[in-house]
Amino acid sequence: MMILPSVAEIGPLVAFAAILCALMLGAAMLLTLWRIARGPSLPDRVVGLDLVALLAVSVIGLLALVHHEAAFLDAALALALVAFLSTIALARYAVQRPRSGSRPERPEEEQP
Amino acid sequence: MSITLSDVVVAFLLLSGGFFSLVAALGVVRLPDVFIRMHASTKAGTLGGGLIMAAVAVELWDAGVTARVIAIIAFLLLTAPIAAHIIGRAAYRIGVPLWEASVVDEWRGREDPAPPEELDTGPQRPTQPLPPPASGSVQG
Amino acid sequence: MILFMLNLCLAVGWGFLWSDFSLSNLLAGFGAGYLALLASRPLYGHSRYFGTVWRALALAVYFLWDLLRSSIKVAWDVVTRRHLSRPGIVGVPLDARTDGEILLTANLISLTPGTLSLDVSGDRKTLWVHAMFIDDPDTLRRDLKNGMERRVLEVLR
Amino acid sequence: MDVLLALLAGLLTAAAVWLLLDRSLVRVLFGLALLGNAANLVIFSAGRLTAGAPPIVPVGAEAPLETVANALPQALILTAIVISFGLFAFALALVHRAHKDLGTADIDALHDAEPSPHADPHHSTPETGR
Amino acid sequence: MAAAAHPSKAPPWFGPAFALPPAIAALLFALLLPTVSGGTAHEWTLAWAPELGVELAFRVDGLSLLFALLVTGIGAATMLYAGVYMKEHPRIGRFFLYLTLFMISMLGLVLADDAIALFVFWELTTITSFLLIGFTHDDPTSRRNALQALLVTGGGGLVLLAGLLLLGMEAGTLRLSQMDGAAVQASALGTAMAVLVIIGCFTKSAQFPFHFWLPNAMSAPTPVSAYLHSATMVKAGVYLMARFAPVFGDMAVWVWSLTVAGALTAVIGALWALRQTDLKQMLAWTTVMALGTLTLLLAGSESVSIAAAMTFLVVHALYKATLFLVVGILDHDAGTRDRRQLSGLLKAMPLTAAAAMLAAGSMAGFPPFLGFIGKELTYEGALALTALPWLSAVGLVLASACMVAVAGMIALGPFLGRERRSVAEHPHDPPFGMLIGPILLAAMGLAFGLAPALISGSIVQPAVVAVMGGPAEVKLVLWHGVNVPLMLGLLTFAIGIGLYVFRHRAIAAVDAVVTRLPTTGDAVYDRSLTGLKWLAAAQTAVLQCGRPRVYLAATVAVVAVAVLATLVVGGGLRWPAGNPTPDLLGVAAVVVAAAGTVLVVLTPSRLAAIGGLGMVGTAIAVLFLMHGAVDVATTQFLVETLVVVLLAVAMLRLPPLTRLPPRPRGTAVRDGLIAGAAGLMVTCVLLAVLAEPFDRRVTDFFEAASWPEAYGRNIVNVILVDFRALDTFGEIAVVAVAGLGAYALLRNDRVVPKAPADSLILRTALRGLAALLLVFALFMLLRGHNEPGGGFIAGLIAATAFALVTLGHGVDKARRAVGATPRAVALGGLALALAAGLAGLFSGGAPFEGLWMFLGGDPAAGDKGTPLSTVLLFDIGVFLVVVGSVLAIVFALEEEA
Amino acid sequence: MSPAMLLTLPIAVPLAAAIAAFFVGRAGGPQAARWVSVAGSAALLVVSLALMAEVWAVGPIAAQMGGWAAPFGITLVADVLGAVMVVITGLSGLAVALYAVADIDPARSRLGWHPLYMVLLAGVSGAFLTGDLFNLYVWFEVMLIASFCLLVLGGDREQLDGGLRYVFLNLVATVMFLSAVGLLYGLTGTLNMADLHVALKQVDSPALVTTIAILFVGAFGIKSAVFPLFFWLPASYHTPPVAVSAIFAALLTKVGVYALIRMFTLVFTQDVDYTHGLLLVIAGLTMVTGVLGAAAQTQMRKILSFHIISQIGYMVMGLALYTPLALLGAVFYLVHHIIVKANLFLVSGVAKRMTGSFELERIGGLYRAKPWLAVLFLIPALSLAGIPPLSGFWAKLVLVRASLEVESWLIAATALVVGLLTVFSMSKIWVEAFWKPHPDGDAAVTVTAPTRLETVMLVTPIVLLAAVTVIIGVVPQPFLDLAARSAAELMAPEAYVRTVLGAAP
Ligand code: NA
Ligand code: NA
Repeated sequence: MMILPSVAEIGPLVAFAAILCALMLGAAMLLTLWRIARGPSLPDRVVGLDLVALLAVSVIGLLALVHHEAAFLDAALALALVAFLSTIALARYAVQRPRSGSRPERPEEEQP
Repeated sequence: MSITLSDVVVAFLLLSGGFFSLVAALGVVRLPDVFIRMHASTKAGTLGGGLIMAAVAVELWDAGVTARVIAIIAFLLLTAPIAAHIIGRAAYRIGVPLWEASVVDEWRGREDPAPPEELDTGPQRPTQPLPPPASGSVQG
Repeated sequence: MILFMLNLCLAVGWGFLWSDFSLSNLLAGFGAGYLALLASRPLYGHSRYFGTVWRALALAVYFLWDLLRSSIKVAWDVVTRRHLSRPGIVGVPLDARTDGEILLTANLISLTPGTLSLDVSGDRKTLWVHAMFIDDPDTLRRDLKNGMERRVLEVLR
Repeated sequence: MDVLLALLAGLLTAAAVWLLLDRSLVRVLFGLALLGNAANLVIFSAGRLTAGAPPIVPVGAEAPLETVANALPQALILTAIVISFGLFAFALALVHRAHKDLGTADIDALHDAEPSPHADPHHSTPETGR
Repeated sequence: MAAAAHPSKAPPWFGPAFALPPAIAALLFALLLPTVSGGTAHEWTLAWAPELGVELAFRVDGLSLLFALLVTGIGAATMLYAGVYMKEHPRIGRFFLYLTLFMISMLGLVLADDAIALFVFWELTTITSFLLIGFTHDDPTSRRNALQALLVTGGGGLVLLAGLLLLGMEAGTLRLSQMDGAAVQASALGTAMAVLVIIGCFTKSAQFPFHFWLPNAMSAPTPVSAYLHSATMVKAGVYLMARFAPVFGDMAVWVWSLTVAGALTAVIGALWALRQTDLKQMLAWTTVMALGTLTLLLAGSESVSIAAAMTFLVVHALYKATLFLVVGILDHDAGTRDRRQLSGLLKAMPLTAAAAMLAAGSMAGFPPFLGFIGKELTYEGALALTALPWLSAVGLVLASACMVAVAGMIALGPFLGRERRSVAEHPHDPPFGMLIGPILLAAMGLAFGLAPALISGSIVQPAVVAVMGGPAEVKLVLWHGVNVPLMLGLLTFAIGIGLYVFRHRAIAAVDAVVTRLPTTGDAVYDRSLTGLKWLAAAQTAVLQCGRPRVYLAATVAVVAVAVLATLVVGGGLRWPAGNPTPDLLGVAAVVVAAAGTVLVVLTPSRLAAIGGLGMVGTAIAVLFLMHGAVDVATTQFLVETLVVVLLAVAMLRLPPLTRLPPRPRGTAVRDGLIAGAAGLMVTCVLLAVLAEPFDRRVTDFFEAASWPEAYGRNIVNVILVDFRALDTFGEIAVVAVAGLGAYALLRNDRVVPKAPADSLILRTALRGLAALLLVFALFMLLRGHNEPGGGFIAGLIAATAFALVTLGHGVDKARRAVGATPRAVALGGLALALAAGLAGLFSGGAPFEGLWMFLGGDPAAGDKGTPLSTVLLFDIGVFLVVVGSVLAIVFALEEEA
Repeated sequence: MSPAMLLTLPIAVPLAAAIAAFFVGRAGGPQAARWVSVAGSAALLVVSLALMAEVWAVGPIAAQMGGWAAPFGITLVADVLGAVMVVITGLSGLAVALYAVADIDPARSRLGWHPLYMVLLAGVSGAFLTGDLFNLYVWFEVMLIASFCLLVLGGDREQLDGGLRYVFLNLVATVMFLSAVGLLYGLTGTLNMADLHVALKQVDSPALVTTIAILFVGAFGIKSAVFPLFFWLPASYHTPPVAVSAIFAALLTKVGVYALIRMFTLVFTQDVDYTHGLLLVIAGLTMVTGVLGAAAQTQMRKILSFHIISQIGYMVMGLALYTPLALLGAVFYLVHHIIVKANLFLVSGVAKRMTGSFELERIGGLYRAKPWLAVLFLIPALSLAGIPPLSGFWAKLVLVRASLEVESWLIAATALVVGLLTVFSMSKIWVEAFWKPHPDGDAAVTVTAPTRLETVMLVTPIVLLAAVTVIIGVVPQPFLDLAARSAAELMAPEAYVRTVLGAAP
């Protein structure tokens, strides 16, 4: 395995920093995943998801830097723009429950 | 290969960006309640993302790139607090408990009436984590 | 705002002059344009643009510094074994009236150390803020009002 | 890298199939979403991988100056992603509606289209076979 | 009651009108007698399916003519009779339609010279017979018997078809008259073909062990029984055996099958006839006997056997049709067919009795009826058989003796003895129309007996010539002199009269045998059907068990195992070199994707699963991105976001995952194995593909042509909107329809919008954010041809903007913001894309060929200027479809009660 | 008309009609859209006949979309098979559109039934005409999503449940297809089917090619509902409105069969012994399990649904035998079955309207009350059962002969036995629904539709399709000729390849 892609046009110091940054971002992703899996409340998971999107934007930034590819930033921009939407939707999902009567159940798997 | 000033700046930005991103994630994992966790993700996470973006801008040093980086950072700064607000009020409304070491909850008892849709939702929060009184008093 | 646009146009014109639209050159053009506008100040009547630029810059710097501080604080709390925080929710009375003022205030409070805006009351008079380090709620209230809200209102009003 | 992607595609497929075989229609939906991702990975890897290098013709050039990523699988995946999204949205709406009307999201509790022989009160032998 | 519903009876001209065509036909056929007996065969051919060598070929030789005369002659008599017999029936029109159709089919069958044409008519007789047996369909027994006849003869027909096809292949022709027996018999498939043809003939002509359907077919109205199930249709098998005698006649399998089955059938039919009380059943069993006799005789290779068969055919047709019609009269006018209740009708029905007795005389084989000649010939023919001549003769004697007794029971029983009043008030002879047929036919039995020359040279001999395939001498005479057949005939009378006199004891004896039989054909049929239904039910219970999870498991397992097995057994497993070398970020993305996958699978929380999905999607998007797929990654991010949003909106109403118990261990193991196999399949095949060299020429073309010929720098986008625009067009059709469909599924008359997020902060922020997103969307749309972006991405971003408005401000505001019904937007977009796609076509180019116009620009400097094109219009169409459909779904989900 | 026009219109016309139906429905009330469907499918029939005429006159024709030469762009191509399939699509589409005028209620119209129906026809036409494998996937999806919607539209409980069963199994098939396309592309670098024909000759990994071929068998096998991948079909086809059942029965599985035929004559002919041998086994088992499944049913539409499966077996058998005569049979069978099976479903719908149920137990008396319906049932039913002189007879005749010619005795026997069991099934419906008196008295057999117009609209398509069945049966030669030419083209695809790729490959 290579540490960085062979096309990298970056200096050694930047490369070193990029590797560390990549490791940190990867670790951050997995940690966040743990929180999403663990919960315990719905808002906890939503916080995790929100952070995942943010970390993904960072990852894309890192990729753009490593590859020297400005085009990648468009993906980051799009993600930054829309990730917000899913957070809003999920937060609303957390707060809204089915009206009593129509469906008895509520998201019982997560403790409030 | 020589190391330029720009390299130093980029490396610093990358490392600090990565560091704050990691801190955000650690915070989300380690901090005791959802409200406190949001402090970590909103602030450290946004800062981390912003720093990495700044590194990109410096490394690529191009007007188009900078414009995009600025747009991304601006967008993150605009949306992160709103997201935190939406999640936070949701958490409070559905009764996610505050950490037991919390010292004050002035909001309690002064919530706005829930909108009609939410009024007839299942059972309301059965217990409050904090004992009354909910005035501004500080508890030891 | 018109002056800001004019300033941007000057920056682009600078780019044409040099036939160089690199970032550095455009930034230089913006600076040169600002200076030119500043020099021809009387032409534009009583404009707040020149002060606003500086106040906005000051807000940005203040805010970024706060963001950095808050992140470091969080980092400290995260990496240490014990949670040292004394968290809680306090209500901050709002002077901000318009939607935009409230939004900006709430957002910036969220991004500063130890505080996170949870909600605005239905009567728009109270901002519910979650804070991590509460020694005295009233002190916190005062700090927030004098710090972030004041600066926001200065820029916007 | 392509080997890793092949392994990942396999893992995604296996997970998708596992979820599709679950009793809960909600998990079935999750399975569908994963399955689409797996297929996209298959197409992407099958078109061979190139590190970086988006397939864009630089301004001033008539064609890409260096080796760029294979554009065709990208176009195919784009089409497939959007189609999968349409299908997924439909499936979601269907599950939603079915849950509302049938009162369950448990696949094993569905008996309307194919009543089990024992449960069907009208099932008996017509005379033609006697 | 039925009559009340249909008050009009059939008019009196009905029967005669339908009898006229067959009568004319019979006359016309009679006109052919001289030439045909002179050895000429008339042919008439029409191409039908030349591709298959099938012709509508008809050929009138002696055999065909004999049958044609029977079919038309007896047909005319039957029609006449039925016109009166059925006149009260409300559906008499249908009856005559079927009967006429049958007659035409039967005529076609005996005249066809093309094997396939013959089969066509063969099947048509089966179908018309089915409709006629079930004519009294209110009666369950009729329905059941009709089905039985259909299945037995239909099944036999299919076997026959196989035989005919093989024969056509081996003989090199489908023309029956041109088939070379020697070639066929020399063929390796000779025996197979013979067996197939025999089975077909045996089922149709009710040979043991397929005989059981014929007596059951008696639930048809009597004219049908007389015509189809005695005189004509059941003889189709006999006809075909006669027809194929030149082809198969020398084969052992042919000779032995026909001999054994014929003899057995004859004896069984005769014995069973004895014990019937229903006169119609009795006649049916005698028909079985007669068919057996005919089959037996056709096994012969000597002309005397064949002559016997042909003569007996005529004999039987004449007397049996008569007797059926008589029984019909009794049923009709005396009210019953039970021989135990009929007696003393001579005075009331003298003409009927006369016809009955004339026919019975022929049936019993008394001189001077034609039946006598026939029987003598039969014995002679049997003794000339190749296989088991004496045994066959003994069997025939036994059967014929029974016939004597049966003739007595039919012709004497009902008419002689004490008159009974219990059955019908005033039994009387039927009207002329019903009597004319039986009397004529019976009289012919007598006339031909007295003057056999009337038929011997003109009818029987040409038929025998046709069957023998060569010259043959046939002489029908009443007096042969004293010979073995005469002795056997006398013996027959003796036994027969004895049987009649001691009929009660004889019947008891037969009954004793019958009740000890292990089974009957009828019972075997029933059991086969029950077995079939059991098998069907069992198979269906296993295969179509009603459990979707089993369906899916089976489907995936089958494909995975088949593919893996093919790959492994074929030795196709390969390990690629691994390209490009993985880097840290790539590995990290794969790990995150894997971790997300595991989370989706394991978590009991829906939200966590959605989170896992989001991570998988994001990680894969990152993988796409790091391999240069910017548009794909961007789209993936956007789609992933929308999926999460839709799930979150829909999930509000869906039950939690914890509601259901985890799958039991056995199921888990099964599902795990299947899932593993599926995953393994994907990985293995993909690895094998990756190990092969890759042909990049198509992509090379795209790279070279994208800018110079399609004026776009973003090759992916150029592929989407130009090189492969048709894909994109189909894809937006999918998206548009998904929008329509989700709307239709979720639409509810009672619209209950979900509450918006009710946040001042969000609402305020959205004012700017939504506008920002829309501007960004337009930007992505317009620049997509040259840089990442394009219609999809722009559409998804715009949809996101409106979705945000929906969440923050509610559906109503969002609807007002969009300004049009989302579905209309989507379909309008589709229309735009279609128009843009077809613009090229209608301006003389290819469909989806871009029409380009450049504003400004300096060709000399290589600057083409600002392009405007239908391609852009197409992309705008894509944009509108995506926006409209996504919003249709989002709004519908939001408003869904 | 130019080839490009002829090839594009069968897709564009129904799509334009779909768009028109949507807007007309919004402007002129939901019932106005019905006539757009009728007009659209009639127009499709007209353009498809023009296409057929052209193909018949000049041989295969092709059009390069966007003007990009094959194999770079997408090619639309019609040989006799493709053209015939489009014609049959137009014919059955028109018949069902007419029927739908009365059958589809205003509520379903309002929800967009007619636009969806036209999109379905467009998808089917696209699938028949495309010469590009990925584009085939796209048209499959167009067809699939439209079928999803039609299946559940306005759905009651049964429809929704059936819809779930249909949707999930078909989505799996779709993903299989997509993956298979991707893998084949990875192996050959091309998506153009004619180019694949050429390219696969140069690929030196027979095991892998065969493996991918089997993956295609799986994907198309699910679509065409062969054993043991057919579960989705009997689980769902009896649930939607009759018009939907009818068009599904006519076209959807046939697209799968078409795809199998195309792929396994044009692309995958490297290891015929293995691939086509496997197909032959599948064909036999499909015939038998399908017909036995039908024997176990007591509900008209379920019986008919299982018969689709068994009939698919015959078509696959024709492909699997892979001789000119067998392919002739397969093509003829395709045409015959589309017409007949659509008609049987339509008849079952009318029968249900008159008797109140599809359940054979609960109905009867049709023969006495509606003799014309009896005739209209008998024609397709007997044709399906292979009774001469109707279309199905020739279809079976050819296939049996083809199997005998290559001495595949077992499959020939299977085909014949299954034919008998089909007779059994059809006569079961006949006996129960037509002959047997209605359990509630024959007075319970009532009128067909509320208005006279609607009655006419219900019956017209049935008569139309029955007439076609009879015509094919009585005058088979033109149709056999067509099928023969198609079979010749399939056995020797060089002309097709040349037409698509231009110069000699
Ligand atoms: Na079908
Ligand atoms: Na069938």
